[in-house]
This record gives sequence, structure tokens and C-alpha cells, in this order.
Amino acid sequence: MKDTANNKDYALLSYHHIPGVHKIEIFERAGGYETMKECFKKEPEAIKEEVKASGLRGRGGAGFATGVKWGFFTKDRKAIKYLLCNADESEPGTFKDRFLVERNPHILIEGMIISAWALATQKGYIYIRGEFYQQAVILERAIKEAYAKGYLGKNILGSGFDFDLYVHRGAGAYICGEETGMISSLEGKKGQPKLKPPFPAIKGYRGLPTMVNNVESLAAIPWIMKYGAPAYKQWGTEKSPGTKLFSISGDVNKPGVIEVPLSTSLKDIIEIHCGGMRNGNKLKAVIPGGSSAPIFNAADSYLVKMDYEDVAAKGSMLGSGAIIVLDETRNMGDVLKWTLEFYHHESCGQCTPCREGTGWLESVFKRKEKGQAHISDIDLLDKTASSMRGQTICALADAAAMPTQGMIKVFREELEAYVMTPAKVMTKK
Amino acid sequence: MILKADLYREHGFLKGLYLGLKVTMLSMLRNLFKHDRMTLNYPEEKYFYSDRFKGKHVLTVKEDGTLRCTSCMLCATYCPAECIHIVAADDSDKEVEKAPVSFEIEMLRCIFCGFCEEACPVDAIRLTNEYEMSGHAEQEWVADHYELAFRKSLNNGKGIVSTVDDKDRLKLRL
Amino acid sequence: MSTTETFEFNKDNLATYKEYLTRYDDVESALLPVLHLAQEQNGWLPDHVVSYISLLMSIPEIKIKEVISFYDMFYDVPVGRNIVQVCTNISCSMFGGREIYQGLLKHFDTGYLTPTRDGRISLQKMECLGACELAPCMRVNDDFVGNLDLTSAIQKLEELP
Amino acid sequence: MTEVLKTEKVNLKWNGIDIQAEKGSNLLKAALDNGIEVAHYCYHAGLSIAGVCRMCMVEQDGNPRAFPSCNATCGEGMVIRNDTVKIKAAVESTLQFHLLNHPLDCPVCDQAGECGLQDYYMKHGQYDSQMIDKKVHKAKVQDIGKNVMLDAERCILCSRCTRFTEEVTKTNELGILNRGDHAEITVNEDLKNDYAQNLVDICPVGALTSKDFRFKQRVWFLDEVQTTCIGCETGCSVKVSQNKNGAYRVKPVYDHDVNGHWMCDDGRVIYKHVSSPTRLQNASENINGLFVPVAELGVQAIVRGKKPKYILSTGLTLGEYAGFFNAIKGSRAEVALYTLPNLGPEFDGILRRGDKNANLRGAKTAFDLAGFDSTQAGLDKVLNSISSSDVVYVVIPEILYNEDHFNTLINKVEKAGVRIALTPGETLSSLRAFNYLLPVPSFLEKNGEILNYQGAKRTLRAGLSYGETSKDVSYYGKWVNV
Repeated sequence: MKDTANNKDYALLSYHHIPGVHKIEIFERAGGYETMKECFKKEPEAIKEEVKASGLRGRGGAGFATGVKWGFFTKDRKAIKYLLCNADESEPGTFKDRFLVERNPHILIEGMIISAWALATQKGYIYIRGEFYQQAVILERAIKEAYAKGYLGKNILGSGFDFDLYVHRGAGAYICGEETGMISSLEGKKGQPKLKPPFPAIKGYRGLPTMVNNVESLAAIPWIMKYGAPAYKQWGTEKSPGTKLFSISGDVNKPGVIEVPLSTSLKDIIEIHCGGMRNGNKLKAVIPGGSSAPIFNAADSYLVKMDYEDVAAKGSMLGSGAIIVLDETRNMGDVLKWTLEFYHHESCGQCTPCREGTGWLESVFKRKEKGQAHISDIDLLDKTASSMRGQTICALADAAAMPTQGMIKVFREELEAYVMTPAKVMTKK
Repeated sequence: MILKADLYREHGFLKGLYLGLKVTMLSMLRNLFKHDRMTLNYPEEKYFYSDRFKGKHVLTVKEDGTLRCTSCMLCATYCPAECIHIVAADDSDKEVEKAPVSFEIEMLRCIFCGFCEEACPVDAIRLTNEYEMSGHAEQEWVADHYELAFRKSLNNGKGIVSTVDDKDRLKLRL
Repeated sequence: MSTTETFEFNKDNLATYKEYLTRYDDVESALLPVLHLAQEQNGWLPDHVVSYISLLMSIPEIKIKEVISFYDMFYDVPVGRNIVQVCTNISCSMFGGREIYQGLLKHFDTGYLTPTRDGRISLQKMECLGACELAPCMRVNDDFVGNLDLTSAIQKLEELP
Repeated sequence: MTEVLKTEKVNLKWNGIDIQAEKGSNLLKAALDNGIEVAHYCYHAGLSIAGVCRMCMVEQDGNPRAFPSCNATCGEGMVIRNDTVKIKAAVESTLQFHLLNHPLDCPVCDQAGECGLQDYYMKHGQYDSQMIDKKVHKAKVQDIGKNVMLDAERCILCSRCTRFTEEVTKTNELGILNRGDHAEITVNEDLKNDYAQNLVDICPVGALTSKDFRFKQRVWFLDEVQTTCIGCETGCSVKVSQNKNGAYRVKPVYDHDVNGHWMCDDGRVIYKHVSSPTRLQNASENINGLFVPVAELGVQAIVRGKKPKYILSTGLTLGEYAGFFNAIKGSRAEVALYTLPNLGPEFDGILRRGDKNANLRGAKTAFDLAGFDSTQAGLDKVLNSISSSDVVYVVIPEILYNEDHFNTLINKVEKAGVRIALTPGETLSSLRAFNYLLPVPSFLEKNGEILNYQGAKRTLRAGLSYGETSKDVSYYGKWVNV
């Protein structure tokens, strides 16, 4: 596990260098749960204001301002409400939540307790993906320790506020990363997204108000409450303040998770934080924000600054901050094939455009294997992708369509060449 | 040979008569000796129409000899004379699913317009160039699917195999 | 409905089931954890397990079958003692994840999820497992094994009980 | 206190047309009620909103994203369009997505002619499909019990049937297994509820078809007559599909205060006796077990001079009762009413009721008006007072659930000299006890009204006739003074 030395002064990984910080005693000795104790002295509204002022944006993928999202929540503190932590993290290329929770589960728990106190939710669930079994065990143990210390359960720190926190394991479905998909899964049903409106903040889990936040968003709350919003805004830009966890994989020498302020340039991330390109190959393309983000060619990659506005300006999206670096030996056709195979496998099958569309997009590449694909299939891909966008309940159809159209826009010739060559004929024994 | 109307006036009766009959006499002599007469001695010599001729119907069959018809009733719907009566039922082979139990055409009512041929989506019914459909009155003139598909004149009883393969309709099933 | 086989939770599984119920405000929400529990005990989730859970939690059987067939990690077909999930997504396929998966299939001569002849291993082609820095990686039962190539993968799987 | 809910009306614009609807009511329902054609598959007025077929997408001024109108509510002054170029292209491509993995089964599919895909294909279709790949295969031709056949390949996964078994019958038999385009409709073992054939009506495609109607007839050869089911006292509004060869099937018609959108399975078979080959065609005489046609005058001659006793059934219309009673007014005929025994629970929770007498209330009022005793005691009095010199007319009930209860009545009538049965339906073997059979029209061949259990009037309408239908009960009533 890579661990950059200069993380001490950043928000999320500031405890990561301390060995054994997953134990509550060591975490508290390093200053953990102090801010939670102070927060219980503060008014919940003050906490909400602070988070709103900090301009923290949702780190899951949509980038919606967490403070504003909290604003939609009912103010009636007596009503039964839920706080869900979205730890499903199945976006290809993303492993920041796992890295964060594996080493330091308590920062997430502290963040959830503070949020629960601010939003007055009685119950909270950490929905973690089924494949992260060890991480679920670590979280479960940390929660037990927190219960033992009285930071969870009934009448926390004598404040009369009760908050129960549980871990809920998923069972392998990318769609459960979508807010309402996760809520359906938590309700014991197929993880199929629900119709919006009504939005979860008004009518979510079991028809009651539900606040769903990503692991990274909740884990940033303690630092914001400790050092205040202005300190958080020193990093990043006016519209995208604060730091972001980037999970870098692909052709770099040191793949892993780094925490850098937003609008750090992609060039620095690759050259400085990840030790440059693997065996010195030339950069060809970068997927900036997970598989649902349209791809950048080499030129754009060196110019772009990693924050929500600049990445969007260059035609992609920051998403979950999963950077996949591709050098010149990589073939873009394969990358698109794998992406579309992923979306065909993960579509939940509820809405027709996405259920049949993802299958059809991938079928072009299945035809390519048999050598029956034709150059006009690129236009078929483009037309199908554009007719899928904006037609479905959740954004999976868009997540399948945008990279397809992005790839066609940027690497059209290579795709056409790729489509016309059938799979390697197994002549050799 | 255009016979001039005013022949008699111009040449008198006898000469007019001779000129008039010359045509018939010449053709009679030619027929007697050159034998290129138009008439056919039916039934020894029969006239064979081209395949486009709209004569007696045939129900084509698949390779395995079963009727190509899936009894989708389009021909019965499209038939202006409403003389096609089909009764459908479950077919034992799940792949085929539906097949006709009885397929009858009232030959007297049929006007041989060929609409059924056009309507059929699977080329199950065609109009052949057979025209010998005579029969006695008491024969009820209703051709059942046995006669329509497996009569003697059709590949002596084995039926005509339709080129539209069943797999075509389900072509995407491969 | 194979009436011959029956299934019920053993003692401590029943206790954990009771504890699960206390976590949620309604019974249906506990379905996924209960299915995980049942799959740990029985290896996979055949019809008689479904009917037992349906009786236990009074959830219609078709709803449980829907959930089992929806998620990748619930199996309605018999699987081997060890589940090996090989990642074939973008970052791992770049480093040969797919060739490793095909190689393992050929080596153990099995198909997707069908257990090997000695019932030891079931191979499953999975999407992104969230361990892309260890690309190409796979999950053996519950732990990640990364930076693989075909020989190290085969060697790792040979050691499994 | 019954506070009248003032449904506040809002008016909104749909494609430039002004329509009115209750505030907060479903937007798509408002459009459909005002006769605006909106393509939709998964929306059904009697079920919850699924919003999965994505056909009813609309645009609203001021709302950048297109949204499904089935999930929206009516608000004041909304300007909705679904004929813009963008929406038309969206519906066209969504329809192509629906047809992508749909099998080319139209020749062998019963739904052809009334299939949702065929109808919208003509209006919104793209006509040249670009799909050349292998289609996804699923289980075909499955018999899932209760006269319903399932073909999972034709299913477009609109989830109407799963919502039906979850919300209306609450028996949860149907579900969608697997994920993505391998998702497949499956039944848990088999169908058990008594409303299973409603699934056939609500399925917009040929995935769920009726086994009773399987391959019987093409729907464009059938025309429909709207009438009322006489299977029990609920009196659901139904339509019977029929043509000159016979009646083929019964489907429910939306009726707000009686049966809503649904109908029970018993009602599905009430058409069978109307056009069955053993239907009584003309007056016939029982010569040692065989019914031989006879001249009506002959029967009148035999009846002359005997004391007539009439036993009416509860399935007749108000008009027939009235006509019969003023036909026999002033004569010494005795009339009694045979009421069918109750069967099953008093009310099964959805529609079906235990009391199987379709027009019991109408019969009772007509009897009281004419001064006859319509109770069981009245019937027993008439039955006991039968002597060999009497002639007894018995109107045979059309739907006989409990044969042996009716046989006890027949045994009592045996004492009479002349026994005449007025049969609207088939010549059953139990009718051998009667000397003469006289045809009366069945429920599908007469116009009239019946009173259902709420006392609400429900009309019966005559479709095609398959037997002697000019002579009804009042015609035979006149024989009293012959």
C-alpha cells in the first residue's frame, strides 16, 4: 500500500501514517473524536452552516454540494430519518474508499456521528460492497469499539441524542452504488433504482427521509469542523474547494491512492505523485474519473487541472476521481470493449433503453471478434449511445453512452481500424 | 389478310367468292400438309403455362415434410372471396409452436387472384400452373390440406419444398 | 421443489439472524445479510434454502429468488468450496486479467462457476473488484491476491484446501 | 363527518390542447382521459407506477430534461409537449430498444392484432431495424397453470404482471429474475390465484396468453359486445368477443363502482354455453332419452287445460320478469323462484361473491310486485302441491355450479304430469327428466337490465344469436290461457 509522506497536513489521510490507527485508543491519542465532542456542544444548524460554507462537494461521482444536499433534509428532528454511507464503490478504477476505510475506519465513524448529530438521524447504515469482506470486518470492529466508548448508541456523551450505526454488506452489483439503487438493496429488494421524484431526501429508505453520502464526503466532515470552512477553502478553487482522494491505476510506476488539493494538474499527479509513466512509455490517453468519464487524449491530459469545472470544460467529468493512465502500447478499442462489457453486465434491466442498449453497444464488439463488424458500426455505436442518454431512471445509461461517444470523438480512426480487424486467428498451436 | 368490304361489287359474285375463300383454302391446304396447327389435341398434348400462371394452389412443405404454414390466418384475412378456412392448434415441436390442423379452400369460390400468395409471410401457399380442376357436381369442391400439399402432381405426393427455410423466420435464433 | 433436502440455520447462525433483525426497522431489510449467512452455511442457495428463508422471514419466495439471481455473489447453482473471482475490468485487463482467467479455466478445465471435478474451486469472471493498484488481481474466498500472472495464480490456487 | 373532497381542477396545455384534470392527479392519466394518444406500456390505471418502459416521455417548458409523464402530477398552467422532434426521436429509438430482442413470432402469436408493439410500431416505428445480431433467448411456451401460457422471450419486462400479482391478488407468483437484458419473467412454481387471466389482459404483448383462447381465432375476425357477467351477484361489466362461428372469450371492461379493471376467472367461461354445438335450437320432445324436434303447437295442445306451475331462475332480466308476470296476470298459474345455493366465501376480498344469483334483487322485487312468494318456502309449497295433472315449466339456470342441488329440484318436479324445461343453454343430460324442452335466449342474446348486489342497474346487451332467441319467458307465459 503506497503511503505518500507529505500527507500529514491534508484532511483525509492525516492519520494514515500512524501504525495501528484502526484501534480507537491510538486514533484518540492522535486527536481523533475531539472534534466530535466539540460538535456535540455546537448547535446542529451551526454544523450544517459550516459544511455548507466549506463548499464540500459530493465525492461519490456527481459532485453535488453536500451542504446544499443537507439543506433539502427535513428540519423536523423528531421524524424517523436515516443516514446512509455509500461505500459501494464499484466504479472501475476506483479504490479510494477501500484505502481510506482499511487503515482508518474511525474517521468515517466520527464523520457519520457528527453528520447524524447535525441531521438528527436515529439510525445509520454503512452500505459496503459485498467484495470488501475484510473491510467490513474492520468497520464492524471499529463500530464495536465506538459503542464501547459510548460514542454510539443511546444518549451519546450525555447529550440525549441516540444514533445506531451498522454495517450492511452488498452482494456484488455496481447499480447499488446509485443512491436509490442502494436504498432498494437496503430494503431487501433487487438493487433497482427508484423513480425520482420523490428524491431520497424527502422519501427514501422505507419511504422515510434518507441522506446518502459517499465515504470520502463523510470522512472530510471532522477536519472541516476542526479547522473551520475557510481553512478548507484554502485548497482547490472557489467552486471546487478542498482536497480529493485520487485512485490512480494503469501505466504508472506507483499506482495507488493519493490525496491532493483539487485543481492540481494531471501532469503533476502522474509525474510527481505516481513516479511517472511505467517503463518510460509515452502517455497516450487518460480516463480521468472512472469508466463513466469520457477519455482525454495525451494533449488534454497534460493541460487539464483536476477539479470539477476544468475537467467538465474539457468534455469529461471528475466523477469518483479514478485516474486510469494509458500509454501508447494500449489499444483504445480494447478499452471501449471492456467498458461496454462492464455496463452490459451491470445494467439492472429495469429501463428498456439501458437494458437493451448496453447489450447492443457491446454486441458490436462481439461481432468484431467474429470479423463481421463493419466501419458503419461506429456510427451505430454513436447513434445508439445518443438515443440512450437522458432516457432512463438512473445515470447508468448515460455512464455507458458518454465514454462511447467520448472515445469515438477522440480516437475515431483507431476505433475504425480496430473494428475492421477480427480477433487474432489462432493459427499457432 | 384484310378482306376488302366492297369485293363483290367490284369483281362480281363468282370472282368475289373466290377471292374471299382464297384465304381459307390456302390455310386449309397448309394445315393439311404442314401440320403447324394452333389447336392441341387435349389430353394427349397439354399446354404448359409458365410459373407465373395463377392456377391451383399448393401448400409448400419444409425439408422434414411438415407443412410450412404456421396458420397465421393472413391469407384467410386477405382473401377477397373469403374461401380459405384454417383451424390452428399447438404443434408438438415447441420450436414451431403453431401449425394448421385443417387448411381448406373452397375451390369453386376461389377467384385465383393470388392475394393469398402475396399475404403469406413464409411462402407457405403458392398458385401453381395447374389448371385441370374439373370434377363432378357431388364432389364438394373443398380442397383439404392433404390435396393442397401432397397431391400426385406435386413431386408425386412428396410436396414442394419451400426455399424460405424455417430458420429464416427465426434467422436470428442461430 | 426438492422436498427431500431440508435446510435450517444452526444454533449460532440463528442467533446472528436474531441480532440482524434488531439492526433494521423491518424484516425485509435483513434479507441480504441473511442470504450471506445461509450461503456461508450451505455453500449455495438452492430452492429448499429459499423456502426456509421465505418461511422464516415471511417474504414471498419469488422475491427471494429475484434477489438471489440479481446479485453476482449469490449462487443458485452448486459451487466449489473455494470461490475465486478474477477481475476482468479495464485496469486489470490491461495487465492480462483476461488471459489469466482463460488460463485458469483451461488449467482447471471448468466453466463459469462450475466447480472443478474434486469440488474444490469455482472460478467466476467478475467486474472491477476495487483493488486496481494490485492489477491484475483476484479474490480468493475473502481476501485480495494481486500482481498476478498465470503461474503465480495457478500456484496460489493449488494450495487451497 | 363526510367532508366532500373538493377536487380542485387545474388546466394545462398538452401539445397546445387545453385539458383539465384534478390537481395532483397523474399527468399521463389526465392526457389519456382527454383522448390524447400517448404511447405507454408499463402504466396501467389499476396498478402502481413503474416508469420502466420510458415510452411516455414528455417535455415541459422550463424543465430541461425530458421526463416520463406517468410519474408526474398535474399542476396549474403546465405546458407539456410530446410531439417535439426530440421526443419523437426518443420514442422511436425506445421502441426499437423494445423490439431489439423481441422474437419474430407474429405469425404464431395470439396477441397479433391487439399487440402494443404492433400498434406503436405503425405510429412511431423506425421500420428498418438495424439489429443483425443474435437475439437473447429465454424460455418459451411455458404452461404456468390457471389457463395462462407464458413466453418469456416476447416479454418486454414492463412488470405489469409482477405488480398485479403483488398489489391486486397479493399472491406474488410472478417475478423478474436475473439482471440486464437476461432479465426474465418467471413464475414461482405455478399460478394459484383466481384472477390469473387478468394477467392476459394487462400484458401489452404476447408473453402471457390465454390457454383457453390459444390459437382459436384471430382477433381481427372478432367483434365485441359489451354486457354484464351473470356468474355471480357482483355483475362485473365485461365484453364478449364473438363472430358468426361462436363466442370465444370474455374480457373485463373498466367499471368504476363495480369491478374496476378486473374480473374473476369463473366469469371467463360464461360464454361457452351460448355457442356450444349442443345448444337447444327448437322445441323438442323427450322420446325415451332422445330429444326430437317437435312442433310448438303440439306442445301447446298437450299443455291446454292443465294447471300451470312456473319455476323461474334468478338469471332473467327485469324486462323478462315484468313481461312474464303481466302475461300470466289473472290466470291461476303458480310461480316460484329457484335460487342457486351459495358457493365459496361470501366475498373473496377482490370481486367474486358467494351468492351466484345474478339478478336476485330484480327477481325479488318483480315477485313481490306480482304478489308471488319468491322465498324458498314459496318454492317448497309449489313443489309439494304438484299433482300429476299439473304442467310444470322450469327455467334452467345458465351457469350451474352445483348440479346436484338442481337435481333435487328436478326429482321433486318428476311428480308432475307434463314437465317442460325452458333451456337457454346446452341440453344437459340431467334434462332427461323433462318431457319437453323449449328454447329461450341466453344472457348474450337479450337486451335488458339486472340489479347487482349493490342494487345498481347493469345492462345486458344482445350480440349475435346462436339459437332460437325470439321466444322468451313472457312468450311461454302467454300459453297460460291458450
